[in-house]
Amino acid sequence: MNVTIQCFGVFRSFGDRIALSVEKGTTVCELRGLLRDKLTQLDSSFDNSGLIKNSHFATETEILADSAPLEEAMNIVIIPPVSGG
Amino acid sequence: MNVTIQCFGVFRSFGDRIALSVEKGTTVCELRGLLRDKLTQLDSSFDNSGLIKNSHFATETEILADSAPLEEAMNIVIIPPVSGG
Amino acid sequence: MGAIFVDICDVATQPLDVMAGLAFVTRSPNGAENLFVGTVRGVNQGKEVLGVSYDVFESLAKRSFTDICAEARAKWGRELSLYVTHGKGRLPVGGVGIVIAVGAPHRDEAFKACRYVIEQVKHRSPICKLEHYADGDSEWTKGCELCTHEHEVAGHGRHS
Amino acid sequence: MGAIFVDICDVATQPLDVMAGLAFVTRSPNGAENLFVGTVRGVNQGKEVLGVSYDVFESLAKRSFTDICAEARAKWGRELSLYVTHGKGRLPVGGVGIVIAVGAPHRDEAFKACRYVIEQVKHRSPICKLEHYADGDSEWTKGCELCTHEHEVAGHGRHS
Repeated sequence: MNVTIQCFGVFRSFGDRIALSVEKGTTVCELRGLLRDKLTQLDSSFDNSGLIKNSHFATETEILADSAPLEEAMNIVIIPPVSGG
Repeated sequence: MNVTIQCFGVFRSFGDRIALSVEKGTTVCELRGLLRDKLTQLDSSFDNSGLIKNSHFATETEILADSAPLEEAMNIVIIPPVSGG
Repeated sequence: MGAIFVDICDVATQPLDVMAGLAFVTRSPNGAENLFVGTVRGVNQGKEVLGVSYDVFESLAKRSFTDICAEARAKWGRELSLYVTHGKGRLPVGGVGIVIAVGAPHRDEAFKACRYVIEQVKHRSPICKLEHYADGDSEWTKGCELCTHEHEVAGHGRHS
Repeated sequence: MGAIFVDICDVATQPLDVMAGLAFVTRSPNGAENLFVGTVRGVNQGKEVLGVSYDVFESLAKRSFTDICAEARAKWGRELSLYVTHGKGRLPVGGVGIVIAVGAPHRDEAFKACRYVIEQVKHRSPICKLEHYADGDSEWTKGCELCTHEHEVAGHGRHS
């Protein structure tokens, strides 16, 4: 199934959105690894798994727990460490 | 010698200023008792020595210590408990 | 009863309005208002800064502000009024990036609630900052990992 | 280097200006401004209040503000800027009686210094408050005995 990851903050260097094809039942936790691979594929100089580890995934309304399963056609935003205020 | 006490806050009910004749060498501490007597004389219903005890005497530039001696023609302000801010 | 107002403003067309915040929270029975205003510093870690751009994930940011304000009222009193607005887009040095205003009957609650809100916003609201330097470079500030719950924030160290 | 501004304003002709305070303290290298605004409450100790009149012994009050601001800079940094204005005369409910603004590089110092200033002003500045009640009565508030030194203030309880 397909999910779309909206880029935010430092991830904007990869564009506005990244489309990923994932297996049914994939969790947010597993998405981290898949996204890291995808980013490395998009930019071979990307080497920042710490950044992905410290990022969170969210929908328009909530931060997703690592155990949350992804759903078909889900729109997800990746939120790196924050620095508001 | 004569000193003038400028009234402030709650003491304004006694007017803007109170003139007192005091002996040379009178201290701020002794002034409290003299002022209490004077206020009782001005208003026989005045019975608030606690208020005078909790008040401070000052010049335009500093709070006077209890031990400070009064000087001829001194202008002093009496400052009751404060409630600014 | 107090009230809560939160918003994200595109600073290109809608600069943050400190007086609007003060006016919103100054209501009976309040007598103490505390405001926090965050402005863009001209220097960060030794580098000359020309400005910053805030990237805000709006829906979730507003939701976090509302949650945080509700927590503050639960902690310090239902009569508190709170106002939080954050800018998005580019600000020059001295530009206002956040306005927090808290009105309370007494000052202790006003100070504590205002401090609580800024600490929580810095740790929980999905906002990123891109700094623009005098040397032409731009860099996303490192920030701190998003806290997904208020209890995680307390132990954190100080950030700007 | 920061700066200090203090003043007493006759509110009949010169209302306190919150934005002037913010503008004064927002200067490089500051990025965090904390403001305290004291407004007249509509109720005090169960009595409906129509307004208050502040009686200010100006020369000494301004001197106390300057001393307090200097102490805050000694404690939290020479780069702090501080602004303190207090009203004299009669204010209606909701009227602004005091504006304190503190600008600092970081928020911790801004909050702490602003809180310090209001605590000290309440204990050390020669200002008295006459409350005007809806029933036609007026009364000088009890207040707290003037502290003649900063060290005396720390142990005091909370006042409005």
